[in-house]
Amino acid sequence: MKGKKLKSGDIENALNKFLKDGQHLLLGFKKDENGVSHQIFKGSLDHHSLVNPVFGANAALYLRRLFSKGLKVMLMLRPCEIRAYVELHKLTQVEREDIIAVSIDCFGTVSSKEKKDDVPAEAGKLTEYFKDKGSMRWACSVCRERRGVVGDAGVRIDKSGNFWMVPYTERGEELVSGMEGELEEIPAEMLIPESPKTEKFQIDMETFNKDLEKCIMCMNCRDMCPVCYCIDCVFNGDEYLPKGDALLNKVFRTGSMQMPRGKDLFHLIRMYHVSQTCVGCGACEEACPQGIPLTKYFKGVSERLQGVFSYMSGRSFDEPIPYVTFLEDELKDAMD
Amino acid sequence: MNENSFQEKNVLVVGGGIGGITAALELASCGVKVTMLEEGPSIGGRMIQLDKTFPTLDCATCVLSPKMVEVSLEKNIEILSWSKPLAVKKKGKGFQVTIFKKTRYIDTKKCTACGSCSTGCPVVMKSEFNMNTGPRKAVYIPFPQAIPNKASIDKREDRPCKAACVDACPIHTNVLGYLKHISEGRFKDAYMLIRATNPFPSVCGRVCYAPCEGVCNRGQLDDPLAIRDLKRFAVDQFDVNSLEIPQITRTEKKVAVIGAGPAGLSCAHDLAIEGHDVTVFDALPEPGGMLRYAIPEYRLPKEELRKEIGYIERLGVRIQCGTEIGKDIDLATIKNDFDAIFIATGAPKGLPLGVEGEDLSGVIDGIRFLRAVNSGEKVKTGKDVAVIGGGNTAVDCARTAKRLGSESVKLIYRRTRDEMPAAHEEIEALLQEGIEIQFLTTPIRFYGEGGSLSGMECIRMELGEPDASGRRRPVPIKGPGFSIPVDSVITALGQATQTAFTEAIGMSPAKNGTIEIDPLTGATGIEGVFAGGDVHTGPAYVVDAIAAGQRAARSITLYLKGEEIKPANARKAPEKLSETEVAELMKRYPSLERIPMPEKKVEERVTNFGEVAIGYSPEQARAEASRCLAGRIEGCIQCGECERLCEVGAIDHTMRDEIVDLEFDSIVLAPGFDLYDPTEKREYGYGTLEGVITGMEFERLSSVTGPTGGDILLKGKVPKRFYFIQCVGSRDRQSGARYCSRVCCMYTAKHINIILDRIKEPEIYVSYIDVRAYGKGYEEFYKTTQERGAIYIRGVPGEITKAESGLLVRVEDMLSGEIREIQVDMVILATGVRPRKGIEELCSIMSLERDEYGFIRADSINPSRTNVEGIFVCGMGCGPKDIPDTVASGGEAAARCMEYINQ
Amino acid sequence: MAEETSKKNPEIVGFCCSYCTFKASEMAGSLRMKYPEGVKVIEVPCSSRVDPAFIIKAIVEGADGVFVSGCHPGDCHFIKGNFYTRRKIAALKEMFDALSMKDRLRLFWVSASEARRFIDKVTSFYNYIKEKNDEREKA
Amino acid sequence: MKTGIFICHCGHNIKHTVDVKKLSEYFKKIPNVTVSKDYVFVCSEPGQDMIKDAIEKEGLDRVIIASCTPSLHGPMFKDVLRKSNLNPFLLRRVSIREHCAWVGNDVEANTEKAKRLILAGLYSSAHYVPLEEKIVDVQKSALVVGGGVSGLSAAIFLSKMGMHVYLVEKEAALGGHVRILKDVWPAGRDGKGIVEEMAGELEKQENVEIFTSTTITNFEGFFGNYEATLKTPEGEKRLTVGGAVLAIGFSPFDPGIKPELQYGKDKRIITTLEFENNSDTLRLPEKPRVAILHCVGSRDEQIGKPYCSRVCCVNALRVGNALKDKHKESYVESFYMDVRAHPKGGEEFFEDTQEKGVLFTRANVGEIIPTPSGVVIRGEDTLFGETFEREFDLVVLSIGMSSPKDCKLIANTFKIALDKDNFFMEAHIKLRPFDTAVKGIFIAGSCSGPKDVEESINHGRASAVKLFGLLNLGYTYVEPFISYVDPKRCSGCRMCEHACFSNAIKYDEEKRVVHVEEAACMGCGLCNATCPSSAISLRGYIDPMIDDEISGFTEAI
Repeated sequence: MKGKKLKSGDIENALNKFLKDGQHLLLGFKKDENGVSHQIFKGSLDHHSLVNPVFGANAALYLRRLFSKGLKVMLMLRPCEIRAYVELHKLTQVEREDIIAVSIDCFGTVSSKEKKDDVPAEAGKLTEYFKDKGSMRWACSVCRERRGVVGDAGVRIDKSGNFWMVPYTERGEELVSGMEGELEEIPAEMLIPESPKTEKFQIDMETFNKDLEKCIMCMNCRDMCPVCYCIDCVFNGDEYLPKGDALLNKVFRTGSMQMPRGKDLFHLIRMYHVSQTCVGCGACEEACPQGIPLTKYFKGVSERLQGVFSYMSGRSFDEPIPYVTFLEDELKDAMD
Repeated sequence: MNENSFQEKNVLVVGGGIGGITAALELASCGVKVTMLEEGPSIGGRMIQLDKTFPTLDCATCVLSPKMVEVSLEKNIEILSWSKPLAVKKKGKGFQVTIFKKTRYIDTKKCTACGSCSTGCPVVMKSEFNMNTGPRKAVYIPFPQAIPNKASIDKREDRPCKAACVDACPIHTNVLGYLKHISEGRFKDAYMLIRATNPFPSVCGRVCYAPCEGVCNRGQLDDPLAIRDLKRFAVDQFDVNSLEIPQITRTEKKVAVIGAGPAGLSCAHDLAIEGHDVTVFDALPEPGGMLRYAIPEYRLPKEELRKEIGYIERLGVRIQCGTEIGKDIDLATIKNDFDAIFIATGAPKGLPLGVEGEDLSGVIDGIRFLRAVNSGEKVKTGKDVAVIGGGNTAVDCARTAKRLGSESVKLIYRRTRDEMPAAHEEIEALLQEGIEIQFLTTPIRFYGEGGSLSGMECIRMELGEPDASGRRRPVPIKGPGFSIPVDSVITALGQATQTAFTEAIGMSPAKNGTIEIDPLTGATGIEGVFAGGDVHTGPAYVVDAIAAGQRAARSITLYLKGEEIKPANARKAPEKLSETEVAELMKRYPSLERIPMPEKKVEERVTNFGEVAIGYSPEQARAEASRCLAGRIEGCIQCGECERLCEVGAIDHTMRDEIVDLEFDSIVLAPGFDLYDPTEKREYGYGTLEGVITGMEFERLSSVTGPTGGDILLKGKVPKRFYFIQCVGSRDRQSGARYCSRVCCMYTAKHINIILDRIKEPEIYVSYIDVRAYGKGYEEFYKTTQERGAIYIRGVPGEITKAESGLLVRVEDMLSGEIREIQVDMVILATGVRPRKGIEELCSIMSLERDEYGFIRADSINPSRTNVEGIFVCGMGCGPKDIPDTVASGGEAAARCMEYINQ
Repeated sequence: MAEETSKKNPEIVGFCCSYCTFKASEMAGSLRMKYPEGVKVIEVPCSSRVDPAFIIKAIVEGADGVFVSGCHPGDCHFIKGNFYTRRKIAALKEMFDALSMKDRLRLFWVSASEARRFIDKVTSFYNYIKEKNDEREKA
Repeated sequence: MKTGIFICHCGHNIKHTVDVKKLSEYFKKIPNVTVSKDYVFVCSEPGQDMIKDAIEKEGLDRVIIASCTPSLHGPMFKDVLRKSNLNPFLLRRVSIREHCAWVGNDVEANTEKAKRLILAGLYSSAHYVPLEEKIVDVQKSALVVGGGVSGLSAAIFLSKMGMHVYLVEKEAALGGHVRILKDVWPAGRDGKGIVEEMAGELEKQENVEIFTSTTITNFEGFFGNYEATLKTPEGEKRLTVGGAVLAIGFSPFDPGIKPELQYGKDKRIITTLEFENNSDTLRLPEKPRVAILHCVGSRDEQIGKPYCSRVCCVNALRVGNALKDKHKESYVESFYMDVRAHPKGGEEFFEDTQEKGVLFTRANVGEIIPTPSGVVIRGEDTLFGETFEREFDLVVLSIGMSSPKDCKLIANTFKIALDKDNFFMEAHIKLRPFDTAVKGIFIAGSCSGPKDVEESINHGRASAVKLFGLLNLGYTYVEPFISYVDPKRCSGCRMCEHACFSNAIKYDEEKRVVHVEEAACMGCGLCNATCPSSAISLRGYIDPMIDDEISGFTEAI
């Protein structure tokens, strides 16, 4: 794999060059006294940061239904955000045209809930930080892909702290070609290694029910999920929730009863709906006011389901979402 | 929207197989009115008989039955089943066709295809749908997906006899039905059929006076059938206690039955099945009435009776014995507590003789005498016993007395033998047992000393004018009487009713003590109160009592439903055969003697109360039953069981075949095919060796709708070793077919795969000349078949013989040149295709040319065109085709036909 | 939920495509073959109509087992439907497996003539579930 | 809502193992149930009347009939509703016979099961709405692709039936491969004659347009109104057609693919086709020695042609015959695996050919070595298990049929599927051999697998009549059980569109939502099950119906 080794400033210059055209925007991170946050830059960079040590929401959330009319948008985001973007694109929720998605090596993040001021926003320091103090979000600790290897191009960091810009698609090459330096083979060993395989997620309904006792059906998890893209969710209607007269009906026949609880349905069905597109970013858990360990379930389950079709959400633009295609000769053991 | 220009056009499609179906559907989709003729009961042709289809192995039913349903729903298609063309006339551009419509004897508008008719039908025939490998009834629906899904009755000829037996029987027992069952060895079915109308088979099988035998039409040829004894036989084959209780829906209505005799219990039985809550009251300690207390053990073992009553109790009937109405309970109270009452108290009282000295000890009335004996009391009779009377009771008394050890027993009767009301065979038995009868004699006085009998004085009689009963009245001869020394006398001069208790609810019995009712419904003057049996008729026969009970039960149910109480429709009186009919039948059915009922030897029987009649052996029973004229015919015997079972009254034996003339603009023929009958190929032993079957038979064997429900079985065991022989009756001059049948190679491969799917480690061999897997996916199918382990041997077997285990196939393997001897369990002959039977006729009425083999001639550039303009042919009618080709040619024929009528 | 139902006999909900499996179930009926009353089927035009949400709903509402059944792959009346079914159900099974209730969902192919196969499939499923429930009872 | 429930005893069939009385009583108490009755035969005339006047008197708006399985008596009960002016789609059948009474013995359990089944019916029918069969206008015109015997037969039929027909042939002349056949077996006529006769018949019709040397560049739209773009010598041409028959035939197998055959390297090695064309110009000795090789390019897995080409055995026989007729003294030997003389008269033809003296040797041909004196064939006789080596003056390769060259192109243009051998795939190999997954597109002749002349002619008309049946009224009924989209709910993710294999769903770039081409929808419901927000639903099987049916079973509500 070839890429360009960047001297300090190269990226900034490149991006500024990109932004000069007023029609061009950059979605990335901004760092100032109140910390790091998502920012859309127009015209020129200002307090731009490549790293965002705190996870609040997945930026892909903002991309939904983004059909850039003639203007160019560059994404400089975490791998999980870029992967979500790729999925949304497959779902026609984002236009591919005019978007350049660049993923940046990620060191893991701290939960916005326990946001601390002492979290460094520099690549090198973060690793140290997580090593001795600071707690990394569970989602990040088990992240499938923290390397900037998805999207059109990636920003990688080698062992000695140099930044590399690596193109993955034509669009990426276009971007890279506009930068200083020559393409050269990138080092095999990088600072962020390939994530270790996490073992198969396994749990039982008892634990599931216990974990979900706290759920109050606020549905924040759904609203903050980057790939829960439906304009009108089935759970907005009364389809899956108990209906008045039907309920009376039942009482009529069988006497007093406990009100059916919609939440098992809600979570299980949502779990299936996002099973192939979930990128395991943990935005749902971030959003949950009750602190329910949702990532555990959604990431765990979706990884297994993607495994069935050796699919990985956001890995490539060309893999179709498994549910809309098939092979005549597959899944022999699916039948009982 | 423009108009459909073809609505006025009519096309005739002959044949309801896949070819015809395709053609018909295509034509209908073009807006043409289609009439589809199908010779059989259902469309679907050969394909619906198949289990699976090659090369995809998807099942024939899956792919075809939706099409069949489509046909039945298509407004432009009318299906005429059981129909075929008789004559065709050219009429302008079109044709006038005379069509023969065989009747189903079923009103298809009413028939709901519920299938209850078949369950009861006693006539079992071979199922054409199963290639005669399994049974079907004479009234039947060929298979579950049949279209039209209606029953039809397979009636080949009219019943030779008049079934007078059924008409004569007060409860209309389906005599010909159960005789048919017995003659074919279905004894349990026979029993169930009897049971259907009779709650006391074991009783009637023994002591019925069998009016049926009296009128049996065979009796006009030689001897009447031994109907009662055969009933007895059927009964003996089956244990009532193993009879299961039907599902009963309760009505919460309460009915009281007074009297636990045959009338009362029959009524209770029927009411219980209707779901009513029945209580039976009886004065005596045990139920059964006269059956229990009058008929001696040697004629009717009490155990049998108990079983029958036991079943009635299992139906939920409460029997309250030792309760005399009017004494223990008042009838009025019962009337309050119950919704309806049935009075069947019978005629329990013996009539007195009314002569001097009747009160002497040693003189006893017969009914009391029998009751005492049957109750197991120690009854003493003297040395010399005289029994007065000539009825069955008298005979019973005499024979009983004999069994009680009296040295001499006499029967004293005032008329002659001819006037004796007792059953003929009873009198015979009596005489055999050494009891003498003194005719034209009447006692006028009993005498004795010390209050105990020592003799009786009698006078002679002679016969005068006939009396009311039609018998000649006995009149005393002037002159001195004479005396007979006896030490006990049993009087059996008839019985009377006891009906005083009914006055409690304001009934007024007739002078003779009987209760007046409407004989057809059993209704008395008082609402909700019914009566029947001896209490109405005076002493009569068991079966009459049962009939009375059933009539009442029917009326009571109507009454409780609040419906009008009307009698069941009456049956015709028993008919006799005319002289000419008799003569005619004599020719057809050579005389056969009735097989007598085996009985115990006299010396054995007079010493004890063991049953006299032993009963038929199965062989005797089958032989005797097969004398029944009705049973001699093919197909429906018109026993009327289906009519009884069909709740929508769809059965109509008066229907007749029809012949109609219809006009059509064009005709499409899809006559289909038959399969070569390999019997003539002796070397293969088809029909002689067990285990040699044809491909089509295998097809049925492996099909879930087939005789084994889809299990591949040979003599009940799963065969492991199979040998398939291809080109049987194809590519073979001797069998008259040089042509290749085009399907056998592949259906063999299909069968092999079916076996491989269903049977573990089978051994499979195939003899072939060339494997012609020409169609799409066929070659691949053939390859996998080989890969799955079927051994293909190039060469035709010389012969098949019986081996110590299974069959031995001798074949020369042309590839290795060696002669092989292979032992297998089953040999399947891939029989070739033949023109459909009756195709000559079809062609001649349409003046169509046929090719050398008899297929309809068509040319290869205009594949469905025949020599007659406007008549088109498709499918196997013009030569062997597989299903895809048949479908294609069906479409082609439809297209040509459209072109023709569009000109 | 499951806890309640485990006391009584298993409830099995089946989704059958109307062209193959439902036909088979019809035939099973007309041939008077027997299977447990706990088994109830819903007719759908094609097995591909079965939304995994239905299955989840049935389970959550207390069904002890759910099966989906259609034409054999390749025989689909709609030509390709059941290939998609196979993917969806395979995925859902994986999900159930993760939640340790894989054995409560089954997928099988039964063509219209395979009445016997239908009986075997549903009966063995039923018995399996029953065993499981009884075990849970004991525990 | 006013629901009427009618429970059938079916004589004893149901009553025997289900307590029907209990059921009818039970449902009397259920909300929304206006009438609940049980009757001995609901399907009998009095039964139907009972329903009719319940509808009229009680003003029912739902009818539930619990009886035999829906496929029985279905249309009849629908009529009952129709006759009482109630939309027939408000009828719900519940099978308590095949699926309850007949499959269980325990009365109590059966009754409970029947109860649940009817409940399910009750709940799901609550979501029923009146439905109508839709009518869609269609073009009474057809596109026929391919001018071989299949295409011609199709075109002739359609034009004779008054349809406007566009026949497209990529070659300059009509007639396909039959045109070059010397004598067509078994007709015994020359191919040219046959096809010209057919072409003549076609040209007589006035409503026909024939485009030769023309190809199809684009085909879009949906059933009844397709848009086809042709590339004709005169330039591009656009047409609207109701449907199309594809009869693009086959390509002869190219023996060059198997170098061991030496084909092309030596002019003494020719194909059956070449033999046909220049049998007269062939220079052969007085007593020619001729070898005929069967199954060249068929039943041959190595070169990916595992299938049997169905016609080549007969072709080989024809060659043998021709030679024997021409040169009595010739030595003709046929090397075969199986002789598949299956067509009508084929077997006789085979026998006669043998009688004429053509030798048939069941053999594996090993190699072919051209030498100056002749072409040597080495091989193994599989009957006698011995090897042989013989010299011939001429070797005729009986070549098989391969899928047409442009099959992939056409398949993509018409969005239809190819089978593993790259022939067109039929909807059902047996009962729908002409249909494709796409409504209104039919396939005929050898393009769906090797066929002989007769079969191809059969196919031509058979597929044409199907198309005609769909188009002849100028409109077509679309049954109501098809999908529809709720645009307010649709997020435009196009999952349904990608999944739908009958191309019935189209995406609107402007509104960014999908809609259903009703004429094309087959009603499988895959889209419904694929859409996470149920924005697309299958009429008659919408989610709430099935959800509540489940609830009826589980008694959750």
